[in-house]
Amino acid sequence: MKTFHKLYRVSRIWILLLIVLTLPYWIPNNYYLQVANLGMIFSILTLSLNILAGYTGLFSVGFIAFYGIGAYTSAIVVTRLGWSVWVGFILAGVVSSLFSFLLGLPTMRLRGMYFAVATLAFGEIMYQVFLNWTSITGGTKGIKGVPSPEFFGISLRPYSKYFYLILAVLVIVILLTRNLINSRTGRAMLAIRENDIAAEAMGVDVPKFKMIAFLIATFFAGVAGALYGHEVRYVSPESFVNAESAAVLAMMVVGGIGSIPGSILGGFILTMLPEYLRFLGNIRLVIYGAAIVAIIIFAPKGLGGLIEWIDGFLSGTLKLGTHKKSTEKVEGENGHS
Amino acid sequence: MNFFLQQLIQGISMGALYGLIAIGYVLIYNAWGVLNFAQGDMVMIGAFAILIAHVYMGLPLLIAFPIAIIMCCIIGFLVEISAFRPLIDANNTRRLIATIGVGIFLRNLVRVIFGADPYPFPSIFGNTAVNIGELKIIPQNIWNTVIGFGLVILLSIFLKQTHIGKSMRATAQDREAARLMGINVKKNMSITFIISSALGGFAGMLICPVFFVIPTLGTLMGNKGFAGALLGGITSNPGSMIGGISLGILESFGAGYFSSSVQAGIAYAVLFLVLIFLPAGLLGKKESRKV
Amino acid sequence: MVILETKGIGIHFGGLKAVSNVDFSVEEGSISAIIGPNGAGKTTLFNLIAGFYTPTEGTVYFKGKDITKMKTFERTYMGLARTFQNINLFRELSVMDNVLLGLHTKTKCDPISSMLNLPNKLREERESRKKVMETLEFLNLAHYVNEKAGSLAYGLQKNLEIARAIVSHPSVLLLDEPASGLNTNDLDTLSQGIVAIRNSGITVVLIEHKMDVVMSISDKIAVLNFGQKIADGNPGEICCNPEVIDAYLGKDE
Amino acid sequence: EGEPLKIGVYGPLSGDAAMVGQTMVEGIKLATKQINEAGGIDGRMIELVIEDDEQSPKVAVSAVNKLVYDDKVMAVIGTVNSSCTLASMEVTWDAEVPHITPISSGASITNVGNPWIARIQASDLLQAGAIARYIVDDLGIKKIACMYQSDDYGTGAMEVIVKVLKDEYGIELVANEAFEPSALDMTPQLLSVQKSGAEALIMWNMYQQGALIAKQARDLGLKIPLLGGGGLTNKKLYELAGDAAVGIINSQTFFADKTKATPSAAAFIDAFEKEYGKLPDSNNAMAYDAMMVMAEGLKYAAPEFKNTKIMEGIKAVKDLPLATGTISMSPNGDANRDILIIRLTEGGKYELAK
Amino acid sequence: MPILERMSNNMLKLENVFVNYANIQVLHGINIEVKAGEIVTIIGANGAGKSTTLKAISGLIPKTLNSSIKFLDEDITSLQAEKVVERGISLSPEGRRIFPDLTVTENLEMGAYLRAKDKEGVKNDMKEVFTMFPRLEERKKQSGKTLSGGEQQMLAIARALMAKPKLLMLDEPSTGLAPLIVKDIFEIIKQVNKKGTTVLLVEQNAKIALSVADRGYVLKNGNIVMEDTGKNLLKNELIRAAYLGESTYKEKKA
Ligand SMILES: Nc1ncnc2c1ncn2[C@@H]1O[C@H](COP(=O)(O)OP(=O)(O)OP(=O)(O)O)[C@@H](O)[C@H]1O
Ligand SMILES: Nc1ncnc2c1ncn2[C@@H]1O[C@H](COP(=O)(O)OP(=O)(O)OP(=O)(O)O)[C@@H](O)[C@H]1O
Ligand SMILES: CC(C)C[C@H](N)C(=O)O
Ligand SMILES: [Mg+2]
Ligand SMILES: [Mg+2]
Repeated sequence: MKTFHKLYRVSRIWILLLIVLTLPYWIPNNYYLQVANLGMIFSILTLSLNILAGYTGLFSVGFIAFYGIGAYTSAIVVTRLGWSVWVGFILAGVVSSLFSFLLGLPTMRLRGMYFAVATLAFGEIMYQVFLNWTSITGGTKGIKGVPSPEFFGISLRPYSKYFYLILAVLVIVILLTRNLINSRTGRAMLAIRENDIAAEAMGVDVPKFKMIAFLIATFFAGVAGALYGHEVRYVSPESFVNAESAAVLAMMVVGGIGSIPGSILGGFILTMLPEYLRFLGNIRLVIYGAAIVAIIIFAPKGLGGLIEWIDGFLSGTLKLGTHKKSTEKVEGENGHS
Repeated sequence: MNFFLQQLIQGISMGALYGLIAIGYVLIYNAWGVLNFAQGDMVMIGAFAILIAHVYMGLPLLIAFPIAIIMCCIIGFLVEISAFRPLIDANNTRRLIATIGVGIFLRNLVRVIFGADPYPFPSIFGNTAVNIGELKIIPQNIWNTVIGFGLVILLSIFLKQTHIGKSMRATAQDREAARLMGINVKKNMSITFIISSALGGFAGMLICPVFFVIPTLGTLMGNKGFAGALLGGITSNPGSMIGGISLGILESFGAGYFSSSVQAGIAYAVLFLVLIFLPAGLLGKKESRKV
Repeated sequence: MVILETKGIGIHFGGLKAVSNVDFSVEEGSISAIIGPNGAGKTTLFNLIAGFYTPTEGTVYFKGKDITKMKTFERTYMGLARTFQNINLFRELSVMDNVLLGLHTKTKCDPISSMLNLPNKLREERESRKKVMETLEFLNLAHYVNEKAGSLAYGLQKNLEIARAIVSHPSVLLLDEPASGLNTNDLDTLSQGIVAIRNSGITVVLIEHKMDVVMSISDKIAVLNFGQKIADGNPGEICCNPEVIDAYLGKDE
Repeated sequence: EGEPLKIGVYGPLSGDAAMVGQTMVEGIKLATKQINEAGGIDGRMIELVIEDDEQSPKVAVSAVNKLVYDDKVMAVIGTVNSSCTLASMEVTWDAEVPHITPISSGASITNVGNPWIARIQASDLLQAGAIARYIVDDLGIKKIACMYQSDDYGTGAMEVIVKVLKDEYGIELVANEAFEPSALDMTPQLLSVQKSGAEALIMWNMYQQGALIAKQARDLGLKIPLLGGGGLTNKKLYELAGDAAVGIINSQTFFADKTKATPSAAAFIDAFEKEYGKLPDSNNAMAYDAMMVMAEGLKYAAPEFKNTKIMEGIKAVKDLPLATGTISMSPNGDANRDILIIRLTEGGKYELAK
Repeated sequence: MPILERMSNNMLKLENVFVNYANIQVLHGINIEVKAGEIVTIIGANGAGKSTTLKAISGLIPKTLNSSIKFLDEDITSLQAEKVVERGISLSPEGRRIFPDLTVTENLEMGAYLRAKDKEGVKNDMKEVFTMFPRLEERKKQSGKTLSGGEQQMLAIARALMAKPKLLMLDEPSTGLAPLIVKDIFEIIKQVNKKGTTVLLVEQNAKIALSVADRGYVLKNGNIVMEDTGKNLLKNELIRAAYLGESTYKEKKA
């Protein structure tokens, strides 16, 4: 049994990597591939919301706006100015962060529900901007013909190639998020979530660190938006309605608040669920709603908690009664030194 | 001037409706600590309940109304025990998302049963506008305003003065301590949800002659009520009415005097500004902190 | 040398003068205590010093600087640390993380190198964790390093708050009732601990109702009643001051 | 007997436009039934695979991806909302799958140079222009107001109306008001229209909003002619607004009146009535025609059914008598269209206004 | 109540009570008895499980295995907290747990939640409580969270008294109180007890607790290690050394 645990611990990351990297060859066709791509894009988006809401406790109910800003930014600079798609990706993150900076200036001192609603209002306003600022956003007609990126002359247009691009971004975002959380900045964010009064007493400049979380989260969200725009190659306001913000929130909670594997799973599964339930027709959205409630009731730590539990079980580190997160940290520390 | 007054009247009567919906949010927020994103869908359920009672079952309005209210209460109760009660000790985030899930569920369930298309509903208070000078006032609007205000006053009294009202507030502040007082937290929860479902449903019944009965009614009116509740300061009952009416007037003037293409945007822009300059809304209490 | 001083400080809540016109000064390297009946304004005075409240009158000086208008976190950066009367831990975080947060002002790794795991971050993390373990050992908490702070018994939580406050080695430590909830038998250990903290170079200001602790370790005691300072002096002077006995101590049986 | 020919169909089967989506499916199913009963194409039956797009471009893309890659359909018919068609036709373009949109009217669909798309619906360019001209030429009204829903459909048409009135008649709108597609309260906009002294109101929106506008305008005592586009055509318009809707005039490609219909249209009306027990509306008809045009493409490509051949066949359709007229496809994918102007009368019946 | 009956009436009986927190066992089968009219105290070091014991009785946390808690001969082991209160047990919890946004008066009204019908009685009791804690009367319109620590503690005790319980459980009532008030509090406890309320008391200040208690239990690492009358425990050398911290303090003073 011990050797099994050991074997599992050593090999789990490689097995996972192998499966993920060869996924496009397992997936039966482009349709499933496209759904998988969309799922990964939403994983990135969920992960970034998690930085803001899960780790810093800043609930945002208008998060989709930043995804939209990213999608539009990249689409605009690439189609109108003819810039490289890669520049578009970066700019998508930067512009999205810029907006969050402007939004953050007045809203960083709002707490709880009030911040959430301010972002909701922002989301609605941005939707109106996408819709009505016709000269820039194309208004209701949107922006057509958004090109796919090229990589050393290879077009990433086929879903199977685009898959690797999204995967790479996802992996980078995962690593960055993980490192962030196990750092001074990340702890300051957690502290704000837990108890902002005590955080202040620890010397945490609360508005500043909220802002940092906001900037990082929206940067990733912007990049996710650009990934979306260049995949579907058509950007229009309907993709960024506020109902989508609620969907991303649901992905985060169903996945497990503050859990990285959870965010990935939540984004992925809640994107795929309605697709795979297609055969059920109209009833599928009823089931989707019920499934969200059921997961929240029966899996308090979300799907991520489940995964962590299984992982703990297989690797033999599942100590009854110890707090999972903290044990992870000590291991992590050993790993670094 | 006439145009101004007409827009004002329109704004107030829509606003009274928003206010009525907003109270439902306030009630649950006070008792439960989260916004109930399914509250708007109770408005929709109310509209369908009265549709069933009056149009399908053919009951006269005076009987159909109470029956529809009872239907709303039952549905509210069922939702509460199946989706919200198991989460009684869960943190706010999980409960918030559960309300989103419930909203999706209800909306689509109704859509599966009734289809996505609107149903007409006969006018309750008559169609002929009352003329005051050159102003035209639709009876429905007068009634909406009167009933809205009446309910807000009743509810405020209920929460401020009655025992159960206070215990609901206590429950929201500290569930465990509330149980130690002998407060039956579960029963309180149910009562809160039943009242708020009835209120939401009631709003739905009042608007269906004007706006038809349609599954998406909830999303739209829910958003307005929610914005109204926040404008008023989310914890305050009279505030919800004031917030709702402000929103109604703003929308109406926004469309009338600015560009109607940004009607929805204007409402949210104002909500945004209010949050920034009056973080606790129009009537909400400023949070004092003590360590 | 005076390290911390308030001059004519006061705050009103509505009509209530929770603290008014209090002059209070602390010598560097000393243990000072503030005592007084419940609701006398002791915690409020701490809040004024630490920047949680803005005074309606008066000035606060710290290390010779007027800090009245400074934000709380800036005061922490200057070396002012505190514990809370009603425990204010990060309940869902581990003991380790709680104390690591105490080092916030002493670390400086920026978000970018944090995300990229640059060597400066890794070094800082390693050193921080070492320091935390030392502090936890000093306060007998090392055993609980991976527990969630919220799941510790009340007394341990009080200790953890102290650990979190001293790990950064502040210049002045404000302790609000460190002994409340502690076993009578542990009071002594606490007293010794506070003395050790002082000996390590941290000036201590203490609010406490347990007279055993106050009288045995304080160099100076200030007494508040109804928001005003009614006496100050060394323990010997205070314990036989009739006004203090009347308002606060009661007659020894 | 060969394998069945799989044709993908997608439309808004849930969401606000669900009624139109279902209408579309009805028309397509009827056509399919007739084709199959007549022996199919080259002896092979047509089989439909139907998906929901929820009126969302994101979901539409997934739906078409599923049809194309998972169900491996030969060609695709759909959808209603122009934004969904625009997003999802990228997929068929990419996969080189013939695609006909029966109902989307957005002007830009056929002008982006996508060789794989064809359309039965009359572009908004035609419909909105026809209504604008009708008001000035036939009704003789010059004080005109416009209300439109703020999406492709409404905005696109509004732009055409403004341009036609200005360029051809030198007329400026006296009021021009937008509203959210989901809006329920139209009063603020209607009050502005009332204030402007307009003598006619063009509204470019779907039938639900049409009913709301008609009803609320009546309540406000605004008694001017209401006109609009094809989106208004639905029996629900009258059901919802009742008498307030009587007199509404709108543009159309099809009119279910057997007495005036061409033989092919009359045949369709008969068949439809027999199948569904009700009169077809224009969306039924356009969807039916879309399937019929698709069948032409298939016949042309038989027996190999190569994609390029099918598309060639679709575009080669010429003078084909169908439900919505005698159809000829143009190289850019649009069908030739005659715009009819119809009026809603007492009891919910339509009559030809022009 | 006649003395004899008081002492023999078994009011509360814990048998074999086990409690787990997320897989850590905290109570390992403890047995405690409280007779009607008694003041019983539980003393023990930090983390021994005292608060856990009170929470287990009040129904806030589930018990495992074949734990049994009987109150007035009724099995209340798996009763919900609000039902336990109905039976007549009320707890002033650790950490005070004041309703932060209710006023002092409203907090007290919540204490009397189950006596809502008895309007007169509640009014009178409110007056009585205010005479016990004049500070609270001064602060009566202030919201709970703005009270000072000690004021909150008084409110928590007062709130528990408002329930007029048969069994009053106090978790460290002297926490954060000024020395003068500490004396008052224990006076109040004695008074309340004289009027017929049975008291189960958890205290860090073991000396004072044992001096008012009829009997005491010593809890160590989740086990009851000693049980005796208050007087005897006070005299016990082991107890003096371990929980009263006597010797050291005296030495220093000298
Ligand atoms: N935010 C506030 N609003 C109103 N009154 C307040 C506020 N904060 C404190 N008070 C009042 O000011 C007085 C002083 O409170 P403070 O907490 O400083 O007392 P304390 O001396 O620390 O008492 P204790 O020993 O009980 O902790 C109290 O009577 C309290 O009710
Ligand atoms: N919510 C919880 N989750 C996990 N463990 C807990 C929890 N609450 C208490 N414990 C553990 O249970 C044990 C007993 O705690 P309890 O609070 O009952 O002790 P106590 O005797 O009241 O201590 P104190 O005198 O410090 O209040 C402690 O070791 C504590 O860490
Ligand atoms: C005529 C309508 C059904 C057209 C559709 N609403 C579109 O967006 O093109
Ligand atoms: Mg204090
Ligand atoms: Mg305890």
